[in-house]
Amino acid sequence: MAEQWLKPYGDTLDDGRVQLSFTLPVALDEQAREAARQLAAMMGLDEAAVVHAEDMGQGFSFYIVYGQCRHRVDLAAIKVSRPDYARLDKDGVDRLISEKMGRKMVVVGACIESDAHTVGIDAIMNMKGYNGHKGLESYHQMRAINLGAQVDSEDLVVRAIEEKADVILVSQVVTQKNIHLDNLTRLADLLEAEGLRERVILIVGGPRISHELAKELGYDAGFGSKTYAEDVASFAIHEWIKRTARQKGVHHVGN
Amino acid sequence: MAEQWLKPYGDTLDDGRVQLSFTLPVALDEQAREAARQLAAMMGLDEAAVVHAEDMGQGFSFYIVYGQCRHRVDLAAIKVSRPDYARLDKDGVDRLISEKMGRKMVVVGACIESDAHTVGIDAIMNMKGYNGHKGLESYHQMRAINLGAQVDSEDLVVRAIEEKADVILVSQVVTQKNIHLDNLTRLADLLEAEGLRERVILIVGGPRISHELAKELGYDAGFGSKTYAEDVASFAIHEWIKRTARQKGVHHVGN
Amino acid sequence: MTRLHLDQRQIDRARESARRIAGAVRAQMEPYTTTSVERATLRLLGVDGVDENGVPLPNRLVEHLQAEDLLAHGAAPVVIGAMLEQQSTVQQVAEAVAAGTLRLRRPANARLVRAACDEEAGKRCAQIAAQRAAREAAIARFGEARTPWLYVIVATGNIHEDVKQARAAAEQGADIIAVIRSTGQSLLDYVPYGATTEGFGGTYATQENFRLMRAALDETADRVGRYIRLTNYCSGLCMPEIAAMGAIERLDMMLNDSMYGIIFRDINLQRTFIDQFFSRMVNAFAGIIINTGEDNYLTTADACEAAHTVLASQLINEQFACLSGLTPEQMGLGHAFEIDPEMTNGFLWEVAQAQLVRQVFPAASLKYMPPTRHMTGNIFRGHLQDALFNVVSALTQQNIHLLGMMTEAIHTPLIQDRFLAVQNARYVFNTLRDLHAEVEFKRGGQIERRAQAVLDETGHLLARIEEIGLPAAIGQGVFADIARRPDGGRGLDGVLAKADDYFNPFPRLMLPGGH
Amino acid sequence: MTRLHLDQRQIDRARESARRIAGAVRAQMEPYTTTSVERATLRLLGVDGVDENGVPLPNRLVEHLQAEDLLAHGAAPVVIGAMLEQQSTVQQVAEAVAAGTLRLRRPANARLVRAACDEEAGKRCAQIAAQRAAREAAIARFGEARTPWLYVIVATGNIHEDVKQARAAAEQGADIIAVIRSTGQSLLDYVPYGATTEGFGGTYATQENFRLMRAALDETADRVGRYIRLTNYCSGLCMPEIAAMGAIERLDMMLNDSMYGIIFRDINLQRTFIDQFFSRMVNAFAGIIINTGEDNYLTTADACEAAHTVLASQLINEQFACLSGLTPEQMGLGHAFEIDPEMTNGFLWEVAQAQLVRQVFPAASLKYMPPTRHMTGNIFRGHLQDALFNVVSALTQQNIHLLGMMTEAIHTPLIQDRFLAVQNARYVFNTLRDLHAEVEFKRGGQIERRAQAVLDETGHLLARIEEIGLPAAIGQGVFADIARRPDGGRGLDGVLAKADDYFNPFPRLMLPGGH
Ligand code: B12
Ligand code: B12
Ligand SMILES: Cc1ncc(COP(=O)(O)O)c(C=O)c1O
Ligand SMILES: Cc1ncc(COP(=O)(O)O)c(C=O)c1O
Repeated sequence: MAEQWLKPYGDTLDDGRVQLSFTLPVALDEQAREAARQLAAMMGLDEAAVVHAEDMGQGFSFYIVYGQCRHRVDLAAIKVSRPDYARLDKDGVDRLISEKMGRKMVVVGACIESDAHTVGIDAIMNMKGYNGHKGLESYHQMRAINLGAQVDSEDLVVRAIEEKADVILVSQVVTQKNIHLDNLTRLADLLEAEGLRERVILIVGGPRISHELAKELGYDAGFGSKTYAEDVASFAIHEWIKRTARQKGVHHVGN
Repeated sequence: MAEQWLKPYGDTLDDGRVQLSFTLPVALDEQAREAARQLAAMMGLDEAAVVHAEDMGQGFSFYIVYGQCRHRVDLAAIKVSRPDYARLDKDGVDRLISEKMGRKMVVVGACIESDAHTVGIDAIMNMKGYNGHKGLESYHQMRAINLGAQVDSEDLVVRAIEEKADVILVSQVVTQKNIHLDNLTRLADLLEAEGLRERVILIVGGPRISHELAKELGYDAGFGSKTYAEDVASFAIHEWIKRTARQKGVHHVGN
Repeated sequence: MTRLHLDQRQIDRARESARRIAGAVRAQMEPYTTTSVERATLRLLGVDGVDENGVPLPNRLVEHLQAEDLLAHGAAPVVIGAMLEQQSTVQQVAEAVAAGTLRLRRPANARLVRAACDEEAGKRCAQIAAQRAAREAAIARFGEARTPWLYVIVATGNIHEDVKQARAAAEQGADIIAVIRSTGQSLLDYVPYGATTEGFGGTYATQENFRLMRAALDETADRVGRYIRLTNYCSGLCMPEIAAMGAIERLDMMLNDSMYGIIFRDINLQRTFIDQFFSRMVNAFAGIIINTGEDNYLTTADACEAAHTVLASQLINEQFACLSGLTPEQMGLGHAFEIDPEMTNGFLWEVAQAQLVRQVFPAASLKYMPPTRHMTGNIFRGHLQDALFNVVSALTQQNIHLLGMMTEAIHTPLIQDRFLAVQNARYVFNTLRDLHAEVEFKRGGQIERRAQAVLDETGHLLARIEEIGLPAAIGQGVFADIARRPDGGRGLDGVLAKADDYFNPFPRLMLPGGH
Repeated sequence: MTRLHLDQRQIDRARESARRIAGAVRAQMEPYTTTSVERATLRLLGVDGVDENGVPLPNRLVEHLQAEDLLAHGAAPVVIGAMLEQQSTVQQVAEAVAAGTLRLRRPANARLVRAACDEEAGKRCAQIAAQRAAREAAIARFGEARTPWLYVIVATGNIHEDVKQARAAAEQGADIIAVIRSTGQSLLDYVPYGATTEGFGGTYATQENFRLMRAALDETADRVGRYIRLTNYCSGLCMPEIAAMGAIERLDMMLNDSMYGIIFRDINLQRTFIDQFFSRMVNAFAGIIINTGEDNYLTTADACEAAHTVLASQLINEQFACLSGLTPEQMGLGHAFEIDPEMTNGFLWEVAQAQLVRQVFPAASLKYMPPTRHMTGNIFRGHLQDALFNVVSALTQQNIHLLGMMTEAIHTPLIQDRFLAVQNARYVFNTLRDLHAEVEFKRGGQIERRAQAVLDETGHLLARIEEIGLPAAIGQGVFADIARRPDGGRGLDGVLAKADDYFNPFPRLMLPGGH
């Protein structure tokens, strides 16, 4: 594929203009101002200019910098990993489920551990849905169970076993100090321990969640902002079909 | 001097948090978004997160990124060059001039070439001054001649000769496409050619002018934003004293 | 003052409904106490510290009393009884019980013990009264800040970083510092102990953290010449204990809602109603301004459709506050600027709501909350949403103004986010300082009609709630579209019926009427 | 509409003074023409192109006429005379003169030549009228955009980059695109030629650049379904020629002030007054909306102290505009939001001024300019200053709204600066769309009193100017604190007295009354 090198654009192609702001833990003076400029230079900004510098009190100072970024990326060389599935609408999903599974797909969801941000998971699961996109509860071929806020991973796992869940949906919104990583790893390990990991489709979502991150954490998919129920549903059923196919394959070899 | 390493500060020492925004000359899609993230990474930002991405139409897209800057600077190692002089007030300057020069100091100023931004030079030279700091015209020991806007370098030089100027003040505000560098170099060369350079104290100012830049361009001093008449005046008389001392020195040796 | 033409009789009727609604709940809950109320009582009496496993002594004591079937009589008389017998302090009694060297039992001479309770409690109340007086003296010395007061949060998770950032914010112009609590503390049935440096999305509320921040702010106040108010969260399973801690450490404000825990933390309804009464009584006595949480409704419900639920809830919160002895000035009734920025004329509806609330509660210290749910990663637009929020606050003369952060959708505030937020508010408040006195709303205009419509709906809603009772209404999810059952949620196990001889010295000492 | 109570008689008196002030100047200048007026006349007649040294043919021709002492008779008759003799076109005459193969002289048959002038000029006027009709048709097709119209500038220095950015801005919601001129073009006594890619602080105004941008915007208009107006600078030493070019290439607006050149570019006073009359006549005929430059006063004078000079100047500009046949709708009278953001209640004074101007010129297409001089490197605060500017514009119903850029103090706009500025204005205008109809200003309040005070001062100032005459007043530096002498400044050498038989076909064809 032909290379396509990209640089930031201000008012002329490849001028590399970028805006930057940050705080330095030192009171404002000429030295500090120059330090800010040098930091910008280290970041690869030519003609870095500190256009605003202000003391914040208590030995802090704030800087706004404009400069011309030296770096460039080749757009053609960029690969983004995203959950692969054909996006179906509600009816499409329902049809595919009844056709391939011949039963309702069971989905258990929760906002785990200390996280109480249910609006996101509710947007995906509840009847009402989000921005006019109905939630999973409204899918005829799904049994969607939303456990809500601050659910301990243990309770989620227990419930998933009880309900014979095909899919587990987890929401993580609070990411401060990377608490979401601990929570998500904890849940994955629990499922491993219960020998459930292979049997369920494990999906995580949240405004700071990327598919890439989800994969790293051993999840089957990750969904970020602006996700709708049909995205999750479409992925889930496609993933289920793939797996059963694979398992069948294994089976044959087995015989 | 003890090292003093600095990193940007978000909410914890050395967390390196910075905010970044820029435009890419490509329509918004997953690839472009990832390109933005990678650019931030190249700039040395760990955990770079594209928190906002928006299409701008016409094949442009806008990005806001937060990340943790890996770079750091040693504050103790930073030297800033600034015009060296003891800042006197109006009367102090007047006293020093009459004492050392025994005559009025002649100052000719202008906003040269295509630049019509006189507010800056007026703030320095005109009676009224700026922010309650009276301008050079109000100094009893100075003859301040402000030629105003868009003065050709030639005319400025001619006038400087006529008036036997001790000091030339130049203002440059428009810096687009670095036009100010051309203008300032041109003036310096003219003065060289006229054999005037050594005889006058050459000072430039403007919001984007630094002392460092001025030195590079062969000027005696450069002044940026928030300069007042007394800064320029103080520098001018100190510089004059230094020079005459030097010349006397030379003289002696000569005999 | 800019005024809308509203029907005062309609407002009075709504308030009357709310009074009866709150009264009914109060009557229902009167026969009960809770483990947290009893722990708070012990803290007020001076019990503090943790055992070798880090379990707070108030918890150890109350567990012991439960085990011994004594709690229904009230923790105070039993413990004070033991104190008299042992000739020791309440703290020594607590330590002995924790060490397992002392087993409590019903005190012999009830009358004598009650007198001792009153005396002990009286001493503690005097200390709290002294803190209150100290606050008033400081404010008198510096002069009260001009409203709207700038309220900022710190939430680094580390009390020492919090202190730095709070100091800087105060220097920049903040009037109020709120230390956001760590995610999930509200569900802990005990209060963590000591200075803490590890929290998520916030910093643990501990008495030591309160003390550290209080000292830092008093010190800063002297430098900046303004009294800096300190705020924390008097909510969750330990609501009454936090109130006790705050009263002792001279906090100035507490987020302290009568229903927030039920709705947003799925804490049991009875537990919450009992706890909120006691905690508010303590706050009232300590001169603390409470903040209610109606703003939260709009994070799950739509700000336009649910506008009347906010006003209805404020009226209910007001009446619960009266029952606990809070004065109007101590009522930081909450509301928020949460209408979709894409909505045409959304700004008009925000003005209508803010002005309506202002006129319905003329003496209250209204707390106005910034846009949150419609904030996005676009910090530049976010900074503008916050600016218009600031405009409405100044125009409608709100009192407690929580600063919006342009990074609301991204992370808890970085120091520069807060810095720029303070600049935003100071610029707006200064450049249109007297605007509120300059503009009038068109009679019968869209703004006035909107306000009247919301008031109508509020009246109807309260009438309905009065009919079925508040618990049933909450069961129907009238607030925040979230439904809770009276016997559901966390902490019901901490609710117990009082015995006939139940005794607690504090209501008599703290409530205006003495009960 | 939100209204202030003002004394209409006071307004009428001020307007009368302005009418007499402008009339007097007009009478003084009537006997003169200028090299630029004559060059514009030639351009209108079809002369275009440059010689081998890149000197525009209109300049070559006029220089020739000056050398031959013929210019005082008017360029039109002499050149048209030659055209008849040579049986050629005006362009061919120009080329022959430039090549040195033709020497012009006084035409023999004056009557015949004048008839030919009228005929030639008539044809050209028909073309301009057709452009005007095309504009009106397009606007009728798309429907007129809601005011305030979003006006953005592009200033890359390279017309091709300008086109890209203009397209993007239009897609984002801009209604008007202004191509800022390169620094210093206003002092060139000729108009550069062809497409240009090198400018400083702006892009050269050339007919080819006009054409390229016009085509791009017409094309974009079809995609976005809005007619996009194009603006340039009809000012400086070539004011009349730029008017001619703009009329031919269907520009929609022109910055075209009666005094800006004198005050801010030190262009000779007589030269400017003569040129502005002719150029405005052309703009009027072409249906172009002019923009005046009172905003500039506030870049050197203080916005509070000099408020009345802005209104006085607007009234004078209005009267000069009338003399050139411009209708009120074509008068984009300029003013600006330039009060120090640190000033307490500054916002109130901005509202007072904007509303005052709105009421004094109810039918004008007011042009409201954003904060510039008090913008700093703090882009976050700058974005807020622009937001409050947007609020005032919507509240006082301005028409042409020049978008403020948060990077005003730093650089000419980057594409993202403009993008965020458009978002800022669209957000504000949409969320408080009907606010202007909802609020009223307190009678006798601070805002009203401020407006009345400014109106008073304006009346006194105009009375004084009328007494001493406008030139003398400018000599005293009443506007922008800048003083200019009548015989000072650049371009006086281009002013010459008309001969008795001076003839120019255009005034008769373009002025409503025919003169
Ligand atoms: C509403 C809200 C609240 C409400 C929550 C009410 C509720 N029932 O959910 C209340 C007021 C209770 C609250 C409290 C707190 N909050 Co809060 N809150 C927000 C707010 C304003 C909006 C979040 C929201 O509802 N977004 C709308 C939904 C629809 O978007 P979404 O969550 O991204 O979901 C979409 C996608 O992510 C995806 N998705 C999400 N989950 C899932 C799951 C699956 C399986 C899939 C497929 C997809 C998916 O699909 C959804 C639809 O497209 C944000 C700020 C903001 N503007 O984002 C802060 C914010 C999230 N809160 C924050 C914090 C810190 C808190 C507190 C911890 C603060 C404190 N100490 O008090 C508390 C404690 C709560 C707790 N224990 O977790 C921070 C988090 C910072 C961080 N990154 O760590 C934020 C960013 C605010 C801030 N800047 O400080 N909060
Ligand atoms: C006022 C103004 C104008 C006025 C100027 C009126 C006048 N008589 O000066 C008018 C409206 C005429 C104007 C026109 C233009 N302007 Co202008 N203008 C500004 C504005 C808003 C303020 C400048 C100002 O007065 N600052 C106040 C003074 C006091 O500050 P200062 O200049 O920095 O001076 C201080 C120090 O720098 C120092 N100093 C300055 N000079 C000197 C000299 C000496 C010897 C010393 C010791 C110190 C010193 O001391 C001063 C006091 O502390 C700025 C934007 C901004 N907010 O900065 C744009 C700005 C400077 N203009 C700009 C442009 C591009 C133009 C135009 C070229 C645009 C166009 N194409 O039409 C035109 C053409 C003018 C020309 N030919 O040069 C750009 C420059 C971009 C760049 N960096 O290249 C700016 C930044 C706006 C923008 N973002 O586009 N402008
Ligand atoms: C009234 C009230 N209490 C408490 C909180 C804090 O939540 P938590 O109790 O989980 O700390 C909030 C959240 O903003 C609130 O509004
Ligand atoms: C009325 C008017 N004309 C012209 C200009 C542009 O200046 P110049 O004539 O130097 O291009 C301005 C500057 O904003 C203006 O306001």
